[in-house]
Amino acid sequence: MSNSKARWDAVTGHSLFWPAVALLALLVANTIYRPGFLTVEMKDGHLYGSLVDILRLAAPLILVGLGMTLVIATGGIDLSVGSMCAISGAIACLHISQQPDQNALSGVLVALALGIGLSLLLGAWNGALVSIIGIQPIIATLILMVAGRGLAQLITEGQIITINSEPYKSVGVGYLLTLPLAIFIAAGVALLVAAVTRRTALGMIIEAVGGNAEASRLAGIRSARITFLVYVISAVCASIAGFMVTANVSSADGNAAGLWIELDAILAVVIGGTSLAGGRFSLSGTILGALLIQTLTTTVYAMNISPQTSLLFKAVVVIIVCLVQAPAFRARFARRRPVAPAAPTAADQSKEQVPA
Amino acid sequence: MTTSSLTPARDWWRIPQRYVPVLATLTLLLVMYGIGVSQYRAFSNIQVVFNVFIDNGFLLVVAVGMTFVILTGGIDLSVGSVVAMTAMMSASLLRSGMHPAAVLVIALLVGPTLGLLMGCVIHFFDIQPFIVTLAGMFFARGMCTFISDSSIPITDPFWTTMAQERIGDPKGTFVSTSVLIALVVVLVGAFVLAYTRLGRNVYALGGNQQSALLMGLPVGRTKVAVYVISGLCSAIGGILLSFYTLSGAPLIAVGMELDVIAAVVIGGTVLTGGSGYVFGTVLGVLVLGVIKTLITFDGSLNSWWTKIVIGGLLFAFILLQRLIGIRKK
Amino acid sequence: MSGRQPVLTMTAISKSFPGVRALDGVDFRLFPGEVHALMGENGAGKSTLIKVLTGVYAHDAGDIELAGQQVSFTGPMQAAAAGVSTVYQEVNLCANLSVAENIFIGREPRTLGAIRWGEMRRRARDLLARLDLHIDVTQLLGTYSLAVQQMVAIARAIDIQARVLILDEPTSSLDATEVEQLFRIMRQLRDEGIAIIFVTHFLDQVYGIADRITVLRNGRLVGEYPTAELPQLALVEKMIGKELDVLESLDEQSKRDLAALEASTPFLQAEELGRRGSVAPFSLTIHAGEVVGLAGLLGSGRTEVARLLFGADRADHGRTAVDGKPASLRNPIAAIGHDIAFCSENRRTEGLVGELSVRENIILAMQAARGWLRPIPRRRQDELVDKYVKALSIRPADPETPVRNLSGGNQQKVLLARWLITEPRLLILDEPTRGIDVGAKAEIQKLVVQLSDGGMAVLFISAELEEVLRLSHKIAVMRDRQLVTELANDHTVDADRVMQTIASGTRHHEGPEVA
Amino acid sequence: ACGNSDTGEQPADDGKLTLGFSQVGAESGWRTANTNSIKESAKEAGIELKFDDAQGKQENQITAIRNYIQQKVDVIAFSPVVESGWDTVLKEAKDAGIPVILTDRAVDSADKSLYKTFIGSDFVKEGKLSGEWLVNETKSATGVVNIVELQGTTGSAPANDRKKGFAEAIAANPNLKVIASQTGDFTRAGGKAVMEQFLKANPKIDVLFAHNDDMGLGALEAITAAGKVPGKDIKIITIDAVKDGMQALADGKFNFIAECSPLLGPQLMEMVKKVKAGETIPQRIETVETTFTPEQAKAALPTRKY
Ligand SMILES: Nc1ncnc2c1ncn2[C@@H]1O[C@H](COP(=O)(O)OP(=O)(O)OP(=O)(O)O)[C@@H](O)[C@H]1O
Ligand SMILES: Nc1ncnc2c1ncn2[C@@H]1O[C@H](COP(=O)(O)OP(=O)(O)OP(=O)(O)O)[C@@H](O)[C@H]1O
Ligand SMILES: [Mg+2]
Ligand SMILES: [Mg+2]
Repeated sequence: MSNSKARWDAVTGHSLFWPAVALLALLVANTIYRPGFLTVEMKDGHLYGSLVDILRLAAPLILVGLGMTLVIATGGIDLSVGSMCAISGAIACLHISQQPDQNALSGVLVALALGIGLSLLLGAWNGALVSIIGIQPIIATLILMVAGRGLAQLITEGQIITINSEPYKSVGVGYLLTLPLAIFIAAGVALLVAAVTRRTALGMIIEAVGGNAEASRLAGIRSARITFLVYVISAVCASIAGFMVTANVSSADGNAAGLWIELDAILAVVIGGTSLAGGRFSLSGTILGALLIQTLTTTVYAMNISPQTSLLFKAVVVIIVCLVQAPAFRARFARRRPVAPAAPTAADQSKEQVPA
Repeated sequence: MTTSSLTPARDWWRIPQRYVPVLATLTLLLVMYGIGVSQYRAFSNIQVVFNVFIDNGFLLVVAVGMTFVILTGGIDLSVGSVVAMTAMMSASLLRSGMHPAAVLVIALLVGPTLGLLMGCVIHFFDIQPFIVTLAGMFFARGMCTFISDSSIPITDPFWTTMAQERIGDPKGTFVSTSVLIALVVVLVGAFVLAYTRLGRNVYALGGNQQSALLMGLPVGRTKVAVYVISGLCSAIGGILLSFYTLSGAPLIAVGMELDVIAAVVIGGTVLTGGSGYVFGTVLGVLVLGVIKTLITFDGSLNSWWTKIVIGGLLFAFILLQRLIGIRKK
Repeated sequence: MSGRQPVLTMTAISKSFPGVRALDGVDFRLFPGEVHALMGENGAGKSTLIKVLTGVYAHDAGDIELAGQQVSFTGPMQAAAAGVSTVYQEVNLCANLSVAENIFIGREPRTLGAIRWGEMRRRARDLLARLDLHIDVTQLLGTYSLAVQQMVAIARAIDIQARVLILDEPTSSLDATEVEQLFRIMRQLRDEGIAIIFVTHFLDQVYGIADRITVLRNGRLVGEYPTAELPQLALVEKMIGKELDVLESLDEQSKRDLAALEASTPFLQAEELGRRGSVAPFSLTIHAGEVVGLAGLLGSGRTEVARLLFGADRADHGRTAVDGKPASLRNPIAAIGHDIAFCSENRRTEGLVGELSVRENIILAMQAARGWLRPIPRRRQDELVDKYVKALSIRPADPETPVRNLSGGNQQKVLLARWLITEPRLLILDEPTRGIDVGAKAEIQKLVVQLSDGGMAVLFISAELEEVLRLSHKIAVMRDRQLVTELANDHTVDADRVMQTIASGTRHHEGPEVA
Repeated sequence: ACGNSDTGEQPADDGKLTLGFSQVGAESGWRTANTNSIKESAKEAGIELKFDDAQGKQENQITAIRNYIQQKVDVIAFSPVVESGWDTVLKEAKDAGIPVILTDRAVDSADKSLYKTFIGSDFVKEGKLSGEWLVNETKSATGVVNIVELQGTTGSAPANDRKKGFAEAIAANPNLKVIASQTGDFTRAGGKAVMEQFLKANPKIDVLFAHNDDMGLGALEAITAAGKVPGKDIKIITIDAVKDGMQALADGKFNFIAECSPLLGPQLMEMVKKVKAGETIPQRIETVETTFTPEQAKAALPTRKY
């Protein structure tokens, strides 16, 4: 009895439990509104349905979120990811649009390489501003957030570059084994990032730098290099996301591509349980967070919530998710129920933040 | 050998280290203004400076509130939306024929109330301010479109006088009432931070929250208070904006929170909290204003170059500020 | 005394943290006009008991009665209002505020709500003068050393009109003179009828000032004794729960032949190394297998010497050589590359990463040296960590607890373990025994001897002169940020002689501003 | 600081007309075409142009107008970000004796003397034209015609007006029913994402009305992916007539576009000169605009400028 309660506590105490519950709740709400929401059917050899859409549309957000997670873990933040998406998408589409044969794989590969190359450069720029010059991350990346949109529009000359390239398009809407290719790309990058951080010591070192930069320096960690690195990783993730976003509609819109994705990404990271103060990070949490946010957006469309109230709806869901996730909130709530007198009180919980 | 040579470095001109960022900003601002004057003849007109204040009065007010929040190590993303919501509400209440005094009172209450709610959630449930205020931002923006999805003009005579009153020589140099209100808010903000317990608690909280708690400071109250203050400043900012535009529009002040945060940080306040001054924030707002003015005076940039140049100027500014700061260290 | 009413009674206090029972039915009584020492090993629950009392933690069970009234504070603010003034373990002040403000924040002198800065500064200066500390109170607290910060914290606490004054290890970073100042004031306050709870690991201090002693062990009350009735040895036994032999055996420690050591090529040579504004150029050689002690008063610049040798601060003067070959120690990485390790005195801000687990904190330096691409295999991590958790008896022994949840002393051990696993050739220990209980302290001292016997060079900094004397082959004496002399630690040297060397020169308490 | 110091000279001395123009932003291809048209025609007309991009913010536009007043330009023109809130600054311009011309979007000032004229299109009319075409098209239809609507950015004037005009027009036929209406933010990605869900939620969609071409183009992809034939299974009506949209129309994927022409430049310059010369001009000048069916699109496409 008490054993099962302990297990229950362990499960509900897990940082991913409540976001997962929220995600399920949204899906259930959708299903109630429209029973067909969950159906996935076969169409032209692909799976087709809202769930697949959510996964496909969440892919760029997951990518950006992964990079953002690492940046946030070092105690930084990267506001420029949205512009980065736009830039890499724009340069790739520009290159493809100049090809005589837009369907040639070589041209597309060069385009992708161009986009990633440029993002490496821009990521290095961000990294240098933060780690070498020592500018506060939010301002350092704000520069590129503003100027980057300009850069993207400079590349597209303010127009929407429409392309007609099957290979490129497949990055956004292609299918592999009946599932959207974008999902595989996002999953691949996620696995790669997870491997690089968790199979090596990078993850721990990032957490150390984010947790206490001075202590890390005195332990012999090259914190500046690590900080630099995470901004580069973030930029690359954003650029891949940029390919997806532009491939999704086969056109590069320097203005709209990736607009406000930075806020969604940060939201995803935080919902996933990574603290904005830096330190411990959770990649799986971020992925879950991204799925939750995309589901929320899709829900607005699927339930046809009027545009006038959709933001209110979003605000309410976000706050509810954050509340149930917060241990302090649950503790307060738990105290209301007369059952477990032994459960620590809310005041108790919040006070435990103070170390010895 | 005297011990003085070994004491923590103090420069011969004796500027305490903590004022250096602000002074660096001030110097650079003056340099930037000088460049403007040397490049564009009309720039030297004093009205240009007044216009910077007129056009950024509401930004200034909101930035003062944000300074409080950032000093505690928090952040308030909801300000832009709260400004818009306040303007929207005032406009719609005025349209419905409510007395302007009543409208003012209501408008000034809503922002702080939202701030209070957000502050309580942040404090009691220990949720990160970024997220809570992001939700607040969605909420307030949602309220805007909920109130009306198109802009509402204000024709109320009180509002109109406040908007169009020119203080000074109406034909020559003048400022608007908003500028005066903004300056009052700045002074009050600076006073509260420097001379009241609340203000000092704000610094303590930003320095080290655990210590502040152990020192017996009212951590929770202070934390909630800064969001209320920020909400109040946003509300005042919203009213100033409604004076400024004589309307409420659902999409106004989008992205303003970033401008405000940038202004505060450029003014030398550290985002992790604990150090910074309202005066710095004023400078930060002026920097942004002068950049904007420089670009319109130039008038030859196309849309995307405008953004790139804004980014570039911001970069140059921050870089120089940083370099001066390091040298003086 | 028993005839009087206790000002504070805590009965059957229990407090659990996830996985740890920090307090288990502890009773505690405090009478007015007494200094009551709260003793126990690291992690015994002393700080927790204090935090329960002041409402930082809510207790799971038990009652607290203050002056006959049942109380349950929701936080230090309430506690202070009720007359309980506390200096918590580790300095808990705001580095970004001025010294004066740190003393008065929350109770600033005001007129019509506006703070009177001038008056506040004046009062702060006066107050610190009582502690014989003459510093510029307008400077930010963070620009001062830990010791000064500790004094400021004490000043803050004693200025509050309190019934109960709690001092949790206030003396751990103070030197003898400072401690004497503090004791003088404590006696004065006691005579005014204030009840004082005093936590320390220095037994001498306990016997120097405490009237009564309460001993905790593993979160449980062992007993409450009048100091006079509890001999030192009995106290130690009560604290650690077994008989103590290590302490004595150390004194037998043979002083090795210094001449032989000195004849070999030095491991590290520093010539005219210095840094403007922090320490005057000094020369120092350290040989393999040698323990060099750094003695000096608070603020004499010992920490600065250590930081320069480790590259934590960059020297702007002089040269360094390792194994006789010039080597630049411009940053920690370079120093670590030359097998130098540094345990900072400031473990919370410069040592540990609070959020990370004990295991991760221990392997951090080793991992950093290998680079992130070559992770230490998990099995090897566990072996290493287990070994040192056992060797240093780190408690709780679960390597996966976040280090921030450990008691102060155990955190120090984690930091030590971090550097020991890197098997350095020179280990710089800045106050390694600060905040460590008697048993563990002896263990660490033994360890230092072992390590140096094994050929490791050690630079040992401690505020406790006995410790320095006991362990070092050579003692470098610092005064006013200058290395004034080096003494070979032979039988001619004793505490008095070192003290004299330190003191032969006026003692300055210069703050950043010329007084 | 920003180079081009020559433009800093006080205008009006060289006898050349100076026009200060504040653009909304560069939020769409349409807007860029609009900007280009103004720049080119200013050059052709020999008018010196001071251009400012307000990046979608009314505050920036007001700042720009104030600065134009300081610089004593001859004429100020701008495309207001929102309709209301211009009285104060326009009054300042009037006091300084600088005439103001509005382009593309109107303002709702009660005092019409604050500006000389308005050049631009009528968003309500665009919506209406779209709706009227649909009413005409479905005259013979029996049974309900299900319409889905992709709105522009919530709260923006074009979105509000087009929605209004369309709703007014289709009220003529009770069979026409808007079953879902959602914002796609004027972007292709938005249009696509929303349309995907529309398609899943509503088994029978007959008509799509998108507030601009871009959303329509995005929706097109969603429709194709759902295995339906755009233009046939689902009729598509959009507004703007940018090149990609016209192409889709010519290809038969769209069925109808109401033009919203960005080429205001020549008209604007003409008015600037007239205003300066003191001629009286009409309070409202509508841009020459038309509507396109697939056939018309095919014919017009080769000569489209944008
Ligand atoms: N916030 C916390 N979360 C979890 N465990 C804690 C926390 N604070 C203290 N503990 C645990 O409670 C026990 C008692 O710690 P406490 O700090 O009271 O020891 P102490 O007697 O003060 O030791 P020291 O002499 O080292 O300061 C330790 O095992 C410690 O790990
Ligand atoms: N008594 C004091 N008066 C004024 N300033 C002091 C005093 N003690 C230390 N300081 C400050 O501390 C710094 C030097 O202290 P440092 O930590 O180097 O000394 P230390 O010998 O290592 O002392 P500790 O015993 O604290 O380790 C200087 O920056 C100085 O400003
Ligand atoms: Mg303790
Ligand atoms: Mg020291």
